[in-house]
Amino acid sequence: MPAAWVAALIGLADDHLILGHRLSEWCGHAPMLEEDLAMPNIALDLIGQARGLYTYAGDLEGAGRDEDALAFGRLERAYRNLLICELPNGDFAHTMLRQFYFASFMQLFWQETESSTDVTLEAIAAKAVKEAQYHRRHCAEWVIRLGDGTDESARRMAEAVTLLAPYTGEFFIADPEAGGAVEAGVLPDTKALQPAWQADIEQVFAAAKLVLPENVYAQKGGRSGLHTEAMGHLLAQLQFMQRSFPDMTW
Amino acid sequence: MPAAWVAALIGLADDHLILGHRLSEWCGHAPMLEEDLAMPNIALDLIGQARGLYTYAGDLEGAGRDEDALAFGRLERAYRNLLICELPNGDFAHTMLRQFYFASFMQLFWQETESSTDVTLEAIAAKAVKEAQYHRRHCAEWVIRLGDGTDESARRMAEAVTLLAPYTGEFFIADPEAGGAVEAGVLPDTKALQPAWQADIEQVFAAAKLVLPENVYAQKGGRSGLHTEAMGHLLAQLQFMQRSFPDMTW
Amino acid sequence: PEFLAAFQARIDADEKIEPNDPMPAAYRKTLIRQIGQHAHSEIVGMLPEGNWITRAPTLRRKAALLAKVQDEGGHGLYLYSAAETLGVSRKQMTEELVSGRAKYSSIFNYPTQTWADIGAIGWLVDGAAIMNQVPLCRCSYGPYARAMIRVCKEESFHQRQGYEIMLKLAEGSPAQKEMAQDALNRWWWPSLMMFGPPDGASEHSDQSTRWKIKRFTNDELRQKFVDATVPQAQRLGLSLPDPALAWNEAEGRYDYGEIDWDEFWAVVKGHGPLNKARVAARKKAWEDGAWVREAALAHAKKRAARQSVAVAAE
Amino acid sequence: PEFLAAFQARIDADEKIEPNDPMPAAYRKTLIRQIGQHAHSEIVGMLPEGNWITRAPTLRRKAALLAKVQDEGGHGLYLYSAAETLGVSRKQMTEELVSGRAKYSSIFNYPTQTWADIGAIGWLVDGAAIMNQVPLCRCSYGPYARAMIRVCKEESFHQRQGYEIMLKLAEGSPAQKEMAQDALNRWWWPSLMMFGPPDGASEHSDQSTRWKIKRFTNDELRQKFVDATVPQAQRLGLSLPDPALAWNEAEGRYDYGEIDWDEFWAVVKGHGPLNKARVAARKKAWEDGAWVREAALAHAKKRAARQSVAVAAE
Repeated sequence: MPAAWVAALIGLADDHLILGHRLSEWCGHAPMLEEDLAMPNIALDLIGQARGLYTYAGDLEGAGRDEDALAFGRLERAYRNLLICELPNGDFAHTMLRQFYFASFMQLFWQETESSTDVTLEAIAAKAVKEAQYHRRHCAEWVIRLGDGTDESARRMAEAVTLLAPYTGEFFIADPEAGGAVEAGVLPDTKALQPAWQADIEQVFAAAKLVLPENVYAQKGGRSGLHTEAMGHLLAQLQFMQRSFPDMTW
Repeated sequence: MPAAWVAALIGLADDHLILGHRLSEWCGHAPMLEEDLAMPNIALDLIGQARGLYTYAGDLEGAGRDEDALAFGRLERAYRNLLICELPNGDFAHTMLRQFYFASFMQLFWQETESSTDVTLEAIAAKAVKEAQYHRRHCAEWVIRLGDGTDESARRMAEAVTLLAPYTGEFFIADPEAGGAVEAGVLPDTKALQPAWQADIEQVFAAAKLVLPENVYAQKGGRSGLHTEAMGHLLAQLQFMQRSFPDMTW
Repeated sequence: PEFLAAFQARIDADEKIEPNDPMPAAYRKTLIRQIGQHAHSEIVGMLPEGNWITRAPTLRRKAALLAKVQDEGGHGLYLYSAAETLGVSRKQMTEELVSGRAKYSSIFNYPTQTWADIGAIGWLVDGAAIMNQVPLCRCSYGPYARAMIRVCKEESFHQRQGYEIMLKLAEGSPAQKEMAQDALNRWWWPSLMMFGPPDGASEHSDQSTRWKIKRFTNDELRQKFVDATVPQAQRLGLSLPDPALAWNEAEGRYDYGEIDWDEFWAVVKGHGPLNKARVAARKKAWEDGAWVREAALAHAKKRAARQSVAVAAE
Repeated sequence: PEFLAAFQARIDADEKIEPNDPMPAAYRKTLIRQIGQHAHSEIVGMLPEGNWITRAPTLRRKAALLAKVQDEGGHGLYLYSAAETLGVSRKQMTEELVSGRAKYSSIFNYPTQTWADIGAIGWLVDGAAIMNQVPLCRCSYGPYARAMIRVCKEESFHQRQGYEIMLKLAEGSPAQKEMAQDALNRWWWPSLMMFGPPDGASEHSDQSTRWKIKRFTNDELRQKFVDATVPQAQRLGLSLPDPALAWNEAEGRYDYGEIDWDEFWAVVKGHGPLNKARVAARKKAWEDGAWVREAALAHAKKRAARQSVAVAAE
């Protein structure tokens, strides 16, 4: 895999790190003990995936940056994650819907990547696809439960849909840094995943009695390092130790 | 003033920086526009006082640390502020009560310091005492308004009293780093300020129809750098730029 | 019609209209809308800069930023007061804002990502605001004109402060210079959009001009801003993100490239990066503060009642 | 009395008591209290370490910490289940915790101030917990004993992980070594307090010992812990904050200084640095999550109703 696509891998890794970080903020504060186990579990998978991707990106880049240099050592404008990953957690409905949107997308993404022409990515995908399937199922169940639960849970789920829908369009915008990687069969064409993703959302929303949002204006910018104001505060936490104690071993 | 008392000045400066920082978090989020002006105004005074104290401490220390090196360049365990200053803002009742407690104390503190044998501190006190008077009056009015307002505001004020009372005892514990400075007439004996402070609180609580807390167990540790868990998160924000871009001019 | 002519004659004679003066309903309505939007812009404008108060790099910068954001709140207060003289309450205006119905300057829907954004906002956004507001100091409506005089004085202080932040960055380390350039790249075009749609597409303008509420067209003001700002950028050693930018010797002004009006309209319609977040933040402050405002009112009533009892007993 | 004797005979014969076995009310009550406190300790124990998940210094450490805190939640779950076999519901126990009535291990009322605290907690707090818990693997109550076997296995993994964090710090830069020493200074005495009041002052012990719920006294366990931990500290090159600490050749154990029992009782009574914050955090999670639990229940009912309709229609 050519080093030209390193930035695309970093973007993918950033998605997983940043969303895993957000999810980990729930740890010890979940609505029930089972979710105090499930959410860190998902976060762990995401961080594991991020580690594999950063390490591979660092190797390809050949500039001596390891997973931690990439995860902790960049400025905000150099993080390339999709905006949906960095949004504050909101309530549990919001967190579960975001995770469902993302997992549904990643399940399709990793399925395609399982037949990548790049053997390392193929291997990462083979493990990640199973994890994404579990995440998708777990979160879809919550979307259904909350969408078709009480009046309050349905209202909160509907609010989450309104708030999050604008951030799903970015899944399907081709990463400019992945130019050529798609044609080379290394990374999937995310645009092509949209119909299957849409069908998955529709099916779950139908079971959840949720109304599909229409005429949504897609927010974008994450892949160009254009983040929301939440990102800087997240990074102040994430990078705290590495910034306060540079160049040490932990 | 001997350099031995530098740490005591730094502790005093930390009180003002950290409380000013907390107060500044309200900026743009106050319950009414008048308070969106008043709270930053108080925060500005506190940060101004911190600057004067840090600069003087740095001069006395003679190690080349300026106000910014002291404000931004230490690890959490080296910050010496009273715990009450770092507590999260809570609601408006909580913020106003904390500020009233602190301003009432500092008004007395600066009044005494106006006759310090140290001319620099005398000058700082002459300005600060007027500011503290204004802060005390502004916040006392809010304590009264909310304590004797609606049922909800009275309930919130009473909750704030319960939460904050344990943190007021630390005002009157002698700073071990100020040993000798009190005897030398440089800094006031905070223990001696307690009766006047208590009388002020009682008078305002009476007008606010608030019940004075009894048998309060005093929390302490700030002056030894033993902080609450809120402090690390505050510092991650406060120090973000200096940690991310060390040794630069802004 | 006679009244309208008389009113126009007063305007033409450069008389100031005052709150109790008779005025056409449309004049009142136009002013309420414009002053309200202006006030909302000051209030929403506290948020992007407020985002950096807790992370300012030095104590001096932290204090200056705090003071600046506070000034913006102050401007909001004068402007709401000016609008109140026209018969609309601050509460009504605030409710319009937090419901998402009221407009405010679209620029505040962009995020502040780095410290350099604080410099860029002061320099460019306050700079553009001054271009818009200086003519308003001579606006026909007295209270608005007087508020603007005070506001403009403070804004120009803010603009110098912003420029000075940029200057320090531009003179600083490569990382700082890059931060400054990046901020300029991101804020330049939105700043040009602050003057509103091109003259052909702008509503309200003609009548507002006759009433001396507006004294220059959007494009005229935009051109003044470009002409003033380009040399400032050059002094900073930063480049403007517009390949079409060039000095036009014949016209004695800078030519500049095509503005992305699609982006402009998208943000106006609520699709900017942070429109929802801005309104949500103001809504939260307003709703979370309701109990405080109610308590203040209840306390004032109790106190008044006690005083009247005390007076009656004398 | 006959029943009590028979019960004691079963205990003496090292038979395990199982949920449906007859048991004295006091035995049940003691176990409910102890298992409940133990479960609460696991749950509250997620908070101090959870405080560093978002700030862990490397991805490897972040993942390990996340996994550790998750394990603690898992322990809470087994333990609540074990308590439920005695007829008390998780909901009841949680309500006791969030109301502030239930006890949990006092050590979790101290703050985690630096990254080294994560190492110190793993090494010392989990180490002390293991000392307490290993004997519980042979506890007379079957479900508790079995839960403990699983818990102990994971705890000893956590303890090694904590020690390894300390080792890396102790081998690291001066700043890291200082951080490690400072954490040890702050956590040492509270760790010794984890074994509870000195034997003279401890309630419940005698009966618990007869029932084989407790197999060693507080002071015996504390001594074991000191003896195991002092050499570990030496290997780290760190010093223990106790000038009285010395090897007692005659007794073959370490003598240690006087524990500050005033501090111990103050924290037990709710005056530790973070008692109120810990209970408030759990209360907030519980109350904020109420709508989720209600929705899950409502959905399950709807689904069951739909299924029975479907079945009826067949």
